[in-house]
Amino acid sequence: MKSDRPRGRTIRVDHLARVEGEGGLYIKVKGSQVLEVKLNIFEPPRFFEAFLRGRDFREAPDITARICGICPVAYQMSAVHALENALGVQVGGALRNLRRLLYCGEWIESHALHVTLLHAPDFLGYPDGIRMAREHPQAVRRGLGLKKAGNEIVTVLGGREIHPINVRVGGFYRVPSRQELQPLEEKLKRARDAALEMVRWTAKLNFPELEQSYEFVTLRHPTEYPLNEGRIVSSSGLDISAAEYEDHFAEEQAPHSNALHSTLRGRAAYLVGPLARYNLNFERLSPLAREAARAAGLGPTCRNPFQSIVVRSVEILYACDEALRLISEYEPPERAFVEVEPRPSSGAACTEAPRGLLYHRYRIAADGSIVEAKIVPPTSQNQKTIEGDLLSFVESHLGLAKDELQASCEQVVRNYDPCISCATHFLTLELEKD
Amino acid sequence: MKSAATRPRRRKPTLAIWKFASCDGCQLSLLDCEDELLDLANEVEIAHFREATPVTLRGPYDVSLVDGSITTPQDAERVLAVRRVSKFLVTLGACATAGGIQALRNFKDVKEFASLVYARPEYIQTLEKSTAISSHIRVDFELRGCPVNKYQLLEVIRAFLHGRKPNIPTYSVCMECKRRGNVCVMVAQGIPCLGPVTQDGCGGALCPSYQRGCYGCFGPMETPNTASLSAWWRRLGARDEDLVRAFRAFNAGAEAFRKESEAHEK
Amino acid sequence: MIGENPLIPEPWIVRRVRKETRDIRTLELGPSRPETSFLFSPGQFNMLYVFGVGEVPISMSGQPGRSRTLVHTVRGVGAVSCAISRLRPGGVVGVRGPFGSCWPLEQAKGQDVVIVAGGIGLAPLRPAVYALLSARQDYRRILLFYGARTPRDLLFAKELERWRGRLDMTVEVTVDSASSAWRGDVGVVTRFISSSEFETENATALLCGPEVMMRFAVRALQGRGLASEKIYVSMERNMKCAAGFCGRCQFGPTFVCRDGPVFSYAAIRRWFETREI
Amino acid sequence: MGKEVVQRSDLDALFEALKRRGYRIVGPRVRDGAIVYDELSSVSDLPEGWTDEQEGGTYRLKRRDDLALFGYAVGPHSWKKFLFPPALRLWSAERESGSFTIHAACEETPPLAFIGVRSCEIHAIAIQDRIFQEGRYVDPHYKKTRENIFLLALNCGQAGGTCFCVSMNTGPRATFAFDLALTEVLDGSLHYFVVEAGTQKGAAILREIPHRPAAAREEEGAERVIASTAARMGRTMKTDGIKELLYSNLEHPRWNDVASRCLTCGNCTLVCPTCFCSTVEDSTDLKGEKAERWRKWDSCFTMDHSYIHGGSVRATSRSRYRQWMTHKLATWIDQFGTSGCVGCGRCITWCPVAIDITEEVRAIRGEEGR
Ligand SMILES: Cc1cc2nc3c(=O)[nH]c(=O)nc-3n(C[C@H](O)[C@H](O)[C@H](O)COP(=O)(O)OP(=O)(O)OC[C@H]3O[C@@H](n4cnc5c(N)ncnc54)[C@H](O)[C@@H]3O)c2cc1C
Ligand code: SF4
Ligand code: SF4
Ligand code: SF4
Repeated sequence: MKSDRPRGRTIRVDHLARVEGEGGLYIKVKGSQVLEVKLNIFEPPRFFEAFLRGRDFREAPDITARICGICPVAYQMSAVHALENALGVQVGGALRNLRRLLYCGEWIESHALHVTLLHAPDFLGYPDGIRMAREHPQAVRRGLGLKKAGNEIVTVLGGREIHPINVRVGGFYRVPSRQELQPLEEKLKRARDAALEMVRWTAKLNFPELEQSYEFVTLRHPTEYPLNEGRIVSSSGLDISAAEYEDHFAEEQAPHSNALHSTLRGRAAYLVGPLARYNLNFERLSPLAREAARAAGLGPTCRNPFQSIVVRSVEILYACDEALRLISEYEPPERAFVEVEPRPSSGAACTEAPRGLLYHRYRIAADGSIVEAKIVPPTSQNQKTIEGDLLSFVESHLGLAKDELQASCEQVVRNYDPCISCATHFLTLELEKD
Repeated sequence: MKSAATRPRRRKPTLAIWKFASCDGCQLSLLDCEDELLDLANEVEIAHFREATPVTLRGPYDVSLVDGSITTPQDAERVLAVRRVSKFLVTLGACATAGGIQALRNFKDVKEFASLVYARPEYIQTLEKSTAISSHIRVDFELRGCPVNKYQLLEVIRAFLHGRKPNIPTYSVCMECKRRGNVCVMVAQGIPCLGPVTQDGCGGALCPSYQRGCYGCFGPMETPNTASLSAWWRRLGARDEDLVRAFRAFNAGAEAFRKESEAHEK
Repeated sequence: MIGENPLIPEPWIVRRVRKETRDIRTLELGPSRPETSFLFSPGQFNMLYVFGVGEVPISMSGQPGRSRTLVHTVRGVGAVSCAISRLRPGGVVGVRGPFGSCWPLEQAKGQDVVIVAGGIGLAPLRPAVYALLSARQDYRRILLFYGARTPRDLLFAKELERWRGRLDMTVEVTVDSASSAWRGDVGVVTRFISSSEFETENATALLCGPEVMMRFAVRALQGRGLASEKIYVSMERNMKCAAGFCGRCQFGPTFVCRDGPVFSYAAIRRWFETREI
Repeated sequence: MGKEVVQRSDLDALFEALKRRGYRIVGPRVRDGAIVYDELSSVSDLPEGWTDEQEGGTYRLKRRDDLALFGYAVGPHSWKKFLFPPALRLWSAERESGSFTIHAACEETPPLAFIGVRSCEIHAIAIQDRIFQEGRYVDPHYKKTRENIFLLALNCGQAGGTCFCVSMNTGPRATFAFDLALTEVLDGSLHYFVVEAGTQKGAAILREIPHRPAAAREEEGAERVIASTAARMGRTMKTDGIKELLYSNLEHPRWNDVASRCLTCGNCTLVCPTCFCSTVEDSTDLKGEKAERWRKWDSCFTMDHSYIHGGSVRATSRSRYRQWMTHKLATWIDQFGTSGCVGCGRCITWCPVAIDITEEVRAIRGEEGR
């Protein structure tokens, strides 16, 4: 399945590699003008929102996890928060912290995978992480080690790294003892050192020039770097709760894609993910992570998408730091979960998936069955922005040789760590209203 | 099992990974083998693995790992091509072996469902049913799980490399639950559990180990007596709709589970 | 040869490999250690281990009494048996044994001996034939009835030919199906039982082959009036340890690894005649 | 030596004495809604004031209205998990210049003190002794662990809802193979143990802790406890002629009936203290330089158990249940000179669908009811 020979100035990548899921890329240039940029998603649709209807609300965390094998925890977290909001349940204290810890694990795992095996090879000129390992064994082993540390958190808390089984509406099925968490401590200390090195290492990569003026959208919490909670804020002054999300964001189906695009009503494309989080929450990072970011030459704002690799490394460092804090403060709660009783209600929530804002909304009936579900994953929110980036990148790099331009375009896409599996959960409910 | 060991070990065996409709989790399991990944890359030539590399070596491939179910006409074509270039073909996970969670569509009136869902259905092609790889092509080995257990995945690869029968049991989850010394959640707490009819393999009766009932993500065990288990679930308070949901989840398309779910549908 | 720990195999070295049929090989093994000495009785078996692949029960098929030579004949049907078949001279195989009961060659002295074998079942019987022939004067008639699927599947074809040439032994061979080039018998092996001459009051029968074949053979022998006590069958059951620990080879009240594989039919009749035991 | 009395408050001294001798103490404790056997660091780990209610397919932990330490019947675990572990590496091997070398696994297990072994369980251990160390071959791992056990028996003070040791002649009084045997007596404000030493080893431990000869009244108290347990068996099974009964009923229609209920999940076999079936798994590393063999608990309910090339011999669940029950109660007698069932009731309680061996026997006998 090789790329077709492009005619004239057409860049076409039939199958993007080193992204999660199946997607392609199509760019049409005439003279010095870019006519068309399409991020083509042909990962088959899987209709999650459709078949969530009629399922019991308690099944939502397990079912939605299956939207994405790369960030299942994010889906579980958004699902339980949305449902708890619907049912008026507060989950605080140690249970809340355990959820945060679990999420840290997924961030570390997912970011380390992207930085090491998917993104770094672009900068160093290798087709993939495994070939890169031949000449950069240390960097790859370090990345894999970090990934493993993240996975171990998820495994201890969730039972397994992919589609953990221990998350339920109201808390967990079983909470760990202190002794169970203890072995993680040593590993995370080592991981934290590795993350520091990773920040330094990524900072030394060569970054193409590209300063973009995005509208960044992220969660923001009064005291914490955002994971599970916060208001939705943007660099242009948006400040809303998750319940208001659909008043401000709209989705459209693009003809070339099996995913829906999300847009901010009345405004241009926007960006979610590490860059957005970092830029709007810099001061909430742990001192160690802030310092490492500064030392890596990142200011409190970073607008070059290529540098997202450094920002991801900083977030790994933060997540290790935060996980260590959470473990050291952990006291097992009396009960593993808060009792949740169904009633007719609806609720929404956003959490910060590794790739950015993940929105869930549910309406449930008296017997606990789901009447309506809506899910907006990060990649469908970023799709427009990715296309925008490609447009400006290609415009300013038309002088590049064709192969090089194509490779760079792919890299532009990978800057976002787009998760195409997520993007194709496919949305149904908006359409129904039409 | 035909294996790498049947021929002289001059060339490294080639490994290709293919993706159809899925969450990607099963092939990600390969990248989750952090300790073994680089060693594995020394023992086999990773010849096609889009999620990790754009490099594709020419087929035919000694081993193909196939993740995902068939849901579009294009994929139904593509999977035939995959079979043609694969000597030994292993399906990974519930999607590939039973149609996955997306097989829930198989129980709806699909035409109505489709027009309900799409604003512009002309852009999207999808088949009426999400089907297992084995309903399209011959499959040499099926690895269960939603997702697969990475240790089982490694075991299949190792077994293939050394001409061994993989140690992948087909008996119940209860076997491993008891070996681990778990207290049965169904007997001691009355929590409905699918363990007795579900195939072991998740790495130690995970759900019961975490104080919840098994929800069947490894699909039916070798001789599942679902009717008897359903009768007991009823005594524990399960209703028909609970039984339908329980059997109609990640392995909804697996024959034994499908039939049992249908038996409780009003 | 079994040492203190009956579960630990000892490496033996493949000396010679002989292709018997398209899926059957005979391996001659020699010990890797100078002190090893191995004695067995016809009918017994070893557990053979191929490094990293697994371990399976395989009967001795060679001449008894050669303490530093082991002969096994293996049909490749699955992972382990195929791995054994693929071994070449110089290859190494782990051996535990000998295990199990043996053919009643002592009790059969002074009697006619009727041997009925099907397929690979001739292998465990060959040591018995060797022993009978080397003490030929202790026995009366010796009859060997052998059936295979096709002429190409005939095991030990040359040896069969040689035995057939002997005046002091009756050898009848048949196949299930054959092309017109085959000049021998076609049909089930059991019909030789009714058509051959032996003294039913004073005969011992030794049977080894697929269970269905043995079932019919037993019926035919009983039809000729042979007492159940005089009929011996060699049974197969799944087997992991051969030491009576793993429980898998249970056959009714017996363990095939310990009480068998060779049983007097009288002792197991109830179980043999019931399905799925 | 006559019977002695040890006060409840002096039980700590017993634990201390065992620890001084290097024993790792294992015994009953509460975990996940049941009483399991696990490591104990002190007497306070015992399930003080707990009891259980057991029925077919049901087990519930309940509070007692006293502070008995052993006021419950047997739980899901049995001592076999220590003597015959659920998974054990038998050996490992390495390729070496064309050949390979095999290293027997010799994981050192520290000597174990079993606390609170019931009479039926002593019988079960004795049965497994026959399998693993009294036959033609000896399982070295079993033997090594077994010979270093300190066995503290407990004469049952409470019969479980599924117990039938009286029918099987295996309890409730411990009669052999123990180092020390206790009977727990709660009598108003008194809480003491009547202790009997069965070996020199037991007597020596007893000497290290506060004790005094039992008064006649105290001995009688203990006798009453045992007698009352014996009178309260939750189940019964008629065993006369049972071997012939099952041998002559291999085609009884009841096997079809039980097959419609049996899940072939294997729980009954794994909780049974005498079931000993195992499988082995041969494994290799990626390079194929190292190999291992592991032994794992198996069950006659799996298809693999009876697999021979071409298919499983016992393909139907009918034949698998028949194999199990016929083995337990009949063929075992021919194999080992004893029944394979000690009447502990675990297979009844822990069968997820409450299949009851005593009821199945009655059905085969053509009898009704419990
Ligand atoms: C006492 C005895 C003597 C035997 N003698 C010979 C002989 O001389 N020559 C010969 O070719 N074969 C003999 N067999 C049969 C031989 O053991 C099987 O063909 C072999 O175990 C198949 O293993 P596999 O891994 O190749 O096949 P698979 O079909 O892949 O079997 C998988 C596993 O099942 C078990 N198994 C499968 N079939 C049998 C079987 N028939 N008996 C016991 N376990 C089985 C083994 O543990 C095996 O590893 C004998 C069997 C027994 C019990
Ligand atoms: S908890 Fe579930 S898997 Fe475990 S033994 Fe009970 S029924 Fe079986
Ligand atoms: S068969 Fe049942 S009652 Fe008898 S010893 Fe085993 S588990 Fe206990
Ligand atoms: S009798 Fe009960 S525990 Fe045993 S296999 Fe059948 S269902 Fe499982």
